[in-house]
Amino acid sequence: MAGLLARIAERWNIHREPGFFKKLDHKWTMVIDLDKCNGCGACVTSCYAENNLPVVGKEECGVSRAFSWLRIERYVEGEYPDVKVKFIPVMCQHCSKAPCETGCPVYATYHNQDGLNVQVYNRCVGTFTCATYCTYDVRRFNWRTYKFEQPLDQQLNPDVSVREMGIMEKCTFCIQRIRAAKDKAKDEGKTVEDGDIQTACVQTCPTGAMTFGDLQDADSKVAKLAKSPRRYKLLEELNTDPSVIYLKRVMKEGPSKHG
Amino acid sequence: MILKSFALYIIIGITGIITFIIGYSINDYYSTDRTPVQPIEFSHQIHAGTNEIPCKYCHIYTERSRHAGVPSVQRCMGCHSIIKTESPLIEKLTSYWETKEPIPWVKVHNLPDYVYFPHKRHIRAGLDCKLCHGDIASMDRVTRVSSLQMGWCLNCHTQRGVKNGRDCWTCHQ
Amino acid sequence: MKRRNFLKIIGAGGVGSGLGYLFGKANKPPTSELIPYLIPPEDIVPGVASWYSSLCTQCNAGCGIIVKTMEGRAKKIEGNPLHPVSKGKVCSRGQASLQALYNPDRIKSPLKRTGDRGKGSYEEISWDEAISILSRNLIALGEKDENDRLHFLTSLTRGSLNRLINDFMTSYGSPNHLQYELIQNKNLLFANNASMGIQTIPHYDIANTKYLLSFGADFASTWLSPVNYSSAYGQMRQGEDGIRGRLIQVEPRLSLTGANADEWVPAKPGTESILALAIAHLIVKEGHYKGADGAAWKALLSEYSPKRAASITDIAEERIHHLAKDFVKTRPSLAIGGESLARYENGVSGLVAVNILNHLAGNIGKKGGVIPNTAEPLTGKSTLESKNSIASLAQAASDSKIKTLLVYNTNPVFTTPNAMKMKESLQKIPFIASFSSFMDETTAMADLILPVHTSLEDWGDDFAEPAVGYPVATIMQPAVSPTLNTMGIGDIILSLAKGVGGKVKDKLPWNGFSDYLKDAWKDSYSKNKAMSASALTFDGFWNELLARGGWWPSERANGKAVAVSPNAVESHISKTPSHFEGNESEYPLYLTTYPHSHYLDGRGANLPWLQEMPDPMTSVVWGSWIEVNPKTAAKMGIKEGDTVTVESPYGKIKAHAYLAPGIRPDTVSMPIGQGHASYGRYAKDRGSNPIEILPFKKDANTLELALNSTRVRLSRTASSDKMVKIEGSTRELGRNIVQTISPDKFNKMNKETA
Amino acid sequence: MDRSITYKEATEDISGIITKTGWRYYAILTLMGVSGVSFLFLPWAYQIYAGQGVTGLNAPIFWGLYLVNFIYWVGIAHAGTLISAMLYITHTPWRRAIARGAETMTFFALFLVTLFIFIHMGRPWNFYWTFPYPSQREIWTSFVSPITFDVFAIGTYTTSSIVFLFFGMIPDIASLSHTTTGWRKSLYTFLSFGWRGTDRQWHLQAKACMFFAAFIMPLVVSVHSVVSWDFALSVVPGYAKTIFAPYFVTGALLSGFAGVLLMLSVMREAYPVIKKYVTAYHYDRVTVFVVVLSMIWSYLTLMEVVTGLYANTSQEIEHLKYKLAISPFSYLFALMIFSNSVMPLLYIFKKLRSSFIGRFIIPVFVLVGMWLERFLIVPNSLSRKFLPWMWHDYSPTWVEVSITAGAFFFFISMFMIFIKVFPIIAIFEVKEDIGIPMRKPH
Amino acid sequence: MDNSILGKFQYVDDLLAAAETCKQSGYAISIISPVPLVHEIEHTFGEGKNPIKYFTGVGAVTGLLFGILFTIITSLLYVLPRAGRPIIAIPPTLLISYETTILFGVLFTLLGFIVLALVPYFKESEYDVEIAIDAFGLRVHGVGEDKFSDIEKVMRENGSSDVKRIEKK
Repeated sequence: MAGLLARIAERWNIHREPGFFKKLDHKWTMVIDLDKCNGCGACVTSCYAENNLPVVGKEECGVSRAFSWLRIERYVEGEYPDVKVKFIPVMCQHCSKAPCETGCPVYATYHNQDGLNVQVYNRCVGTFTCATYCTYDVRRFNWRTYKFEQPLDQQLNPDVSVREMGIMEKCTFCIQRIRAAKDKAKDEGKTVEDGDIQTACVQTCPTGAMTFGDLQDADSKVAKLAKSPRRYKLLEELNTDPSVIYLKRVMKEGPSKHG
Repeated sequence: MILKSFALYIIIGITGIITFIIGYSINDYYSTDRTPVQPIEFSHQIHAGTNEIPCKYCHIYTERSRHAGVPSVQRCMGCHSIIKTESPLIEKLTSYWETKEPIPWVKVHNLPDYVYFPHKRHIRAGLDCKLCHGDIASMDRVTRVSSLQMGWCLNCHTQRGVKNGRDCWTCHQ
Repeated sequence: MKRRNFLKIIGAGGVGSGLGYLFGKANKPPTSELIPYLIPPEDIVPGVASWYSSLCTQCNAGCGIIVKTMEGRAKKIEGNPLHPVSKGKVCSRGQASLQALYNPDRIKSPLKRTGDRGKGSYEEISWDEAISILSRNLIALGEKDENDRLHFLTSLTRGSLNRLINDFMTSYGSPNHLQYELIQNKNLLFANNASMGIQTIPHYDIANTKYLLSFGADFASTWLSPVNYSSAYGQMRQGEDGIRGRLIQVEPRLSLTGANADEWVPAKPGTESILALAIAHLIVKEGHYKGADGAAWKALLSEYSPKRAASITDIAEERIHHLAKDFVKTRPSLAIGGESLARYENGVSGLVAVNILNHLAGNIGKKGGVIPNTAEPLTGKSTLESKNSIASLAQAASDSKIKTLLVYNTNPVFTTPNAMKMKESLQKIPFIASFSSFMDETTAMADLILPVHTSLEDWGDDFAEPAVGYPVATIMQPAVSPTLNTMGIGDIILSLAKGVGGKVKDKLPWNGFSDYLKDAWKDSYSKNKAMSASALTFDGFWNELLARGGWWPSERANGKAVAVSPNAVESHISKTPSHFEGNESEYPLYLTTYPHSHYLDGRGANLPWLQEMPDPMTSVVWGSWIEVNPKTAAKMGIKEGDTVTVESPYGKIKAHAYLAPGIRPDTVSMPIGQGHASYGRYAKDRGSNPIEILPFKKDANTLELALNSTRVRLSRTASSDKMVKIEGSTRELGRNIVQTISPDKFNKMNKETA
Repeated sequence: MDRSITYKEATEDISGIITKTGWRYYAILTLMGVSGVSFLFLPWAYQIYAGQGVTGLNAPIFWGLYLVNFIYWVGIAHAGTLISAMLYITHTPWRRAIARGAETMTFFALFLVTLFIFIHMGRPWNFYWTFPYPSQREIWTSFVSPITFDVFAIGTYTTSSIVFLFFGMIPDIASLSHTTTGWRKSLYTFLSFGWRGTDRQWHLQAKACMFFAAFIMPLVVSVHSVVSWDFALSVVPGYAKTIFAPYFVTGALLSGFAGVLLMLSVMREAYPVIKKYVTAYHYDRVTVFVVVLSMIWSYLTLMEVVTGLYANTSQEIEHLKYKLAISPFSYLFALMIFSNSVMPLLYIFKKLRSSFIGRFIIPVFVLVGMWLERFLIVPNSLSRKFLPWMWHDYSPTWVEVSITAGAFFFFISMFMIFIKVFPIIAIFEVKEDIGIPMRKPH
Repeated sequence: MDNSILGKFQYVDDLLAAAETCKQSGYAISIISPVPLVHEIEHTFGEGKNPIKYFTGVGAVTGLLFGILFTIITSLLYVLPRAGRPIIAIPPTLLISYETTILFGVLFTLLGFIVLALVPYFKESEYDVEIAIDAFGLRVHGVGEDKFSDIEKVMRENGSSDVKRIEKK
């Protein structure tokens, strides 16, 4: 009896832990230097190619159903001739305190021990709650059965599911690449090292604005960049605790007569 | 009396529902073709059982890839251009080879598209093929012995204490 | 229980279970088949990716790529991390070349015209027949001794393919091989040659510069070598040394690069060269130039006083002073002149002015400046030599001087103004054969269509231009086996050579282009010391070449010293701003055009990824637009998304208005690339093509088309077509989404951490 | 209530509603049934086949008309339970004649609520995954999700409402089993479960009823607060409001009462005999509630706007701007205020309470106005979320509009079938209302 | 052998008077009415017993416990953390158990009512058309053959319009 009570107490303590994890296996993090990002959009196309994102066509784009998991937002300040333009790539921020995870009634989205915000396609029933709660509007929904015209379907990445109609999806931090790297490391009897994993967007970014890695690994590139005084997180005041860290754009403040 | 007639309809309704479920389950569990007829009556019993050819001799990608790999026609012909060439089954095989057509084997172990099962990881972890596929060497025609349902996978992952074995992204991505 | 009731229950049970069984059966997924390989390919493991290094041909930068293939199909393109141009990166267009390979609108086999020309009725023929039709045509020309009436029009080709085509044409006896690109760098080559005497495009060392003065060079999206320059841009901004380079963009319409600039100098269209010369004037006047020929420069630049320039360019005088001071004081600094400058009627003089600036500020040959390439390029022929232009080709065609035209990979019908009458000229050519993967507007005029491989299926090589201070060669090897009944362009020419016979066959005895390529490299290997030093045998060298994706020297030599002399440039600098057609009262707005960052000159418009990718500056997808300043629009009563008629003295088109604050109020701007009449389901009938309404204007020196050369007027009109843009609002409303930090703070911060 | 009505008369009147059916009834029922199927179920089938893409939903606006209808019908459902439960506990006499009708509305409204949850799902064929049940997948449901709260709250509410409704009908069904013939007799006999009307049964019935009422009372508050938490638990500007629970509950009651009023008025016109039992007195009482609720609602609406303004964050301000001025549906806000705050005030004039305006016009306005309230909250808030880049508009498509309209037709046809099977006015309670025949004054 | 007499009354006062007389004579009585006479009967005979409350109480407690345990245990069966919240999250547990308390309370009350008030009367069929509409019945149980006329008399005296004898085998 006493043993049982002790076990219950132990369980209770473990599972009352906020966030549950005492220590994550990894804390995958992306650092995006907004001063380097020039808004070219190579990352977006790369994401389309890697993650089997369907092309939805003009009509669907017109009602804001474009499928990009990653988008580049452009903010404009001022009027001619004092125009300032700022770019920011926004994808799923893999929040540690993700609002979307609260919403899902069927555990189709949750947080795993790699610090990732998981979306399980085959569990999703499509209640839209996660997307409504998402403060970054990064979730995308399969409004229809999107077709990949023959033979464009031959390009589809076999490591990523092709999602059926009625399912919510979002950026996965290229989980297939993370898993492949872990798989390879395991074959070689090592652990994953910094730089082994590059998500599709990070890999292709021509200006090198994006970096991906494990924040828990103190020697990793992201850990060093994350210490930059320029760091900030998007909509930090909402306390979602994102895994994407932005580095501030360097830009003159106020109106720029002479720049 | 009136009560009885209503009760009767209710009983009939309930019977209908229950038998519907039973019928569905019968179809699901017993009538599923777990032992499909293959285009060529290939016998694992002869190859793997009697002749003791190791699995990985034909399923060559098992240790290297997600897929175990169904042997190519060339690999079949590698032996059967010499061995037992006059058998009618081998003649069937030879006709495939000569018309340059692949053999349309029927999948016995079929997973949905959203399940990523890497053979490599499981084999490298030292698991025996039999664990999931059963004693293939004694099967004349291959039968699926495991349910291949999620609960079945989870059960093994939990018992063996696979690291992150219950994380959804381990199998679905 | 009564028997009847019992039977009822039994009946219900039977029906229930039967239905359940059937429902279960209907619900079951169909059995799938397991198809084995007949013969397993050696290097393919199902489920495991193999990577091939190759070359990206979506633009002319010559980026090295690696292609991920699985089960024999191309899945993903990434930059070749070893390659000095791409540095492991690749742009949107490069990514999308997968969709060119697997495009549903590719021409699937050789086609012969059956109906009237341009009506699109073709029949499928075999390759043998196709080659024999073409070779019979060439033999017939030869018999009539009209060999020089054969013209070969290609896109910019470098390397072995270019040599092969030249070999073919010379041995056949025709000098008429024309390389034509709408987005050309001939003006730049000419200007560099005229001012500095170098015949290649030098390396602009953006990575190490601290002050980049860009005259309309949109290197973030299209200029010369966007991937290389973007990566350099990243390094310039946040390089290792901790000092942030500055970018100043001079252009009437804020381009993507301009959007990233610290300062935007919206000079009036056509006056940028005057601004450059005014800065040069100040540098000399204030004694920053220490060269011996200072007096000559002073005399040459005397009339470009800032005061006069200010009135012409609409840039305040003190701002010009400021620019000049910063440009000469910040070390190292660099001035570059880009497309929008080169596309004026006096494009060459603008580029010359930029070279003068670099010379006067002492940027040539310095790290972080202009670095001329060290060695001669690996390829023999320079593109500069060609005296022809697309205009002269059109002229020749309309004079009926062309009997047979071969077109490869270029689309002049789409990329030339209506005023040039390209289509009408082509009608006069008796026989046109097109080597193309897609039914573009020019191919639709052809009598014979020979579908070629896309770059992922073909062999080839390329010598990047601009190189990176030293020559870079890239090898293109097939990543997948051909998916359709197509042939490589090199193979077609070689089999054509066989078909034509005679001298041509003797000159080109190879069986396939891969052999030709290998022999060409064998030749280079034996001649080039650095190459022969890198590997013991040619086979070893070749395997290494294929594995690495190309060849480039392992160490860099110093660039040769070049200088700009006042005498050389005197005849090339212009005293007045570039001319725009149409008078100001009738046509109040300048029209500038620019290559769309995804479709380039229109060649990317058939790739669905690129169509769906929002334009970086407007977020418009699946269509084209015209950028109008909100103030101008308000005056004319135009609202965002309205359809307007854009009318120049040479025609009119419809476009949707996009209200962009980043454009001069007296200017409107349109992207090139949409408005295809054919070119597949994704490109056809989307948006409009601004080239149609341009005048037929040429640069005096290079005979290249001037694209920024007309004024237009706008009027509202109705249209059922809607502009589709992705953006909701672009105003941040103080929400601190993109947070900023001032450069001063940044520098202070850097000092503290260092 | 007219005390001169005899018990016999009452019984005959009310069972007459059930048994006497004219051709007009069949005509209207057919019309409504066919409309219900063709406006609700056919478009839904099309939507299941073609996907949610046939709706006007898009990237930031994932919740549209279906969610609006969902909350709306939960709201309509509320008056029934409030009238029967709260007024039962307080022994309010005038509830008796109208409680059954109100409870019936609750029942069918909840049916539609459940339907709308499934309609709004992306993969409705997997709806059962939202219920916690043991399966080989070992996976249950996430209890932190407000949607799971909904499943439990609405599940409980539906069950309790059905129990309460049918439980209250047992004495009437038993009495009907004696006065009817044919299949009705069989059905009623079966459903009366052995009700005899003995003193012990009445005693236990009264006690059980009191317990049910006591249980359902807190549900009235809890269900709609839980529904409001679907929104209030997010951080979306316009959703994340602490005021939402009382706001939604008040709104629900207001719309529910309006629904009851309209239902009674229509019933009275269709079956003039009901006028004997539902009199101006009932209108008088119910409309007082409507006025009070409308005033509370107006206050809360004001607070909703004012707290937003007072917060003075860009998010709140932009949201309000959009809702009140920019949105393509912003003009509806004025209509909403007019319908919900101004129109019910007319009930202050006693003459209007049971006039045609009071019986028909005002309830219709309130019903429309309350629908608008939900419509203005649900999609509009999503149109102005945190990142301005993703600001987009929403406009419903014909599928959504048709399903919305179809729900009303379906509701009416279900109701029409119901009144032909079960007494829409509680017979025994009406009799109680008439007064127990005592020889001497009690 | 239960012989009983059913008398129908027009007025409740009459019925109650007759009932009181019978009850004082030691007979078991039941009053059958088309409307609840709870208040009137209580007035005459005092408050009756209410065994349903036990069902309700048990139901509510069961519901509460079920809600708490079900929520906690199912979240522990497949641990999937969400949004940084603890696996055993208290607010949802409270909310769910609140709902299940009500649900179980209602269902158990219904069960109690069925068991206590409906089931025992399944086989009785003296429910009469008139009583279903506007008459009040008084049934006196266990009346011997000999006492029949006495009871009938009492009823008639108190204003019963119709008295009949019910025999059951």
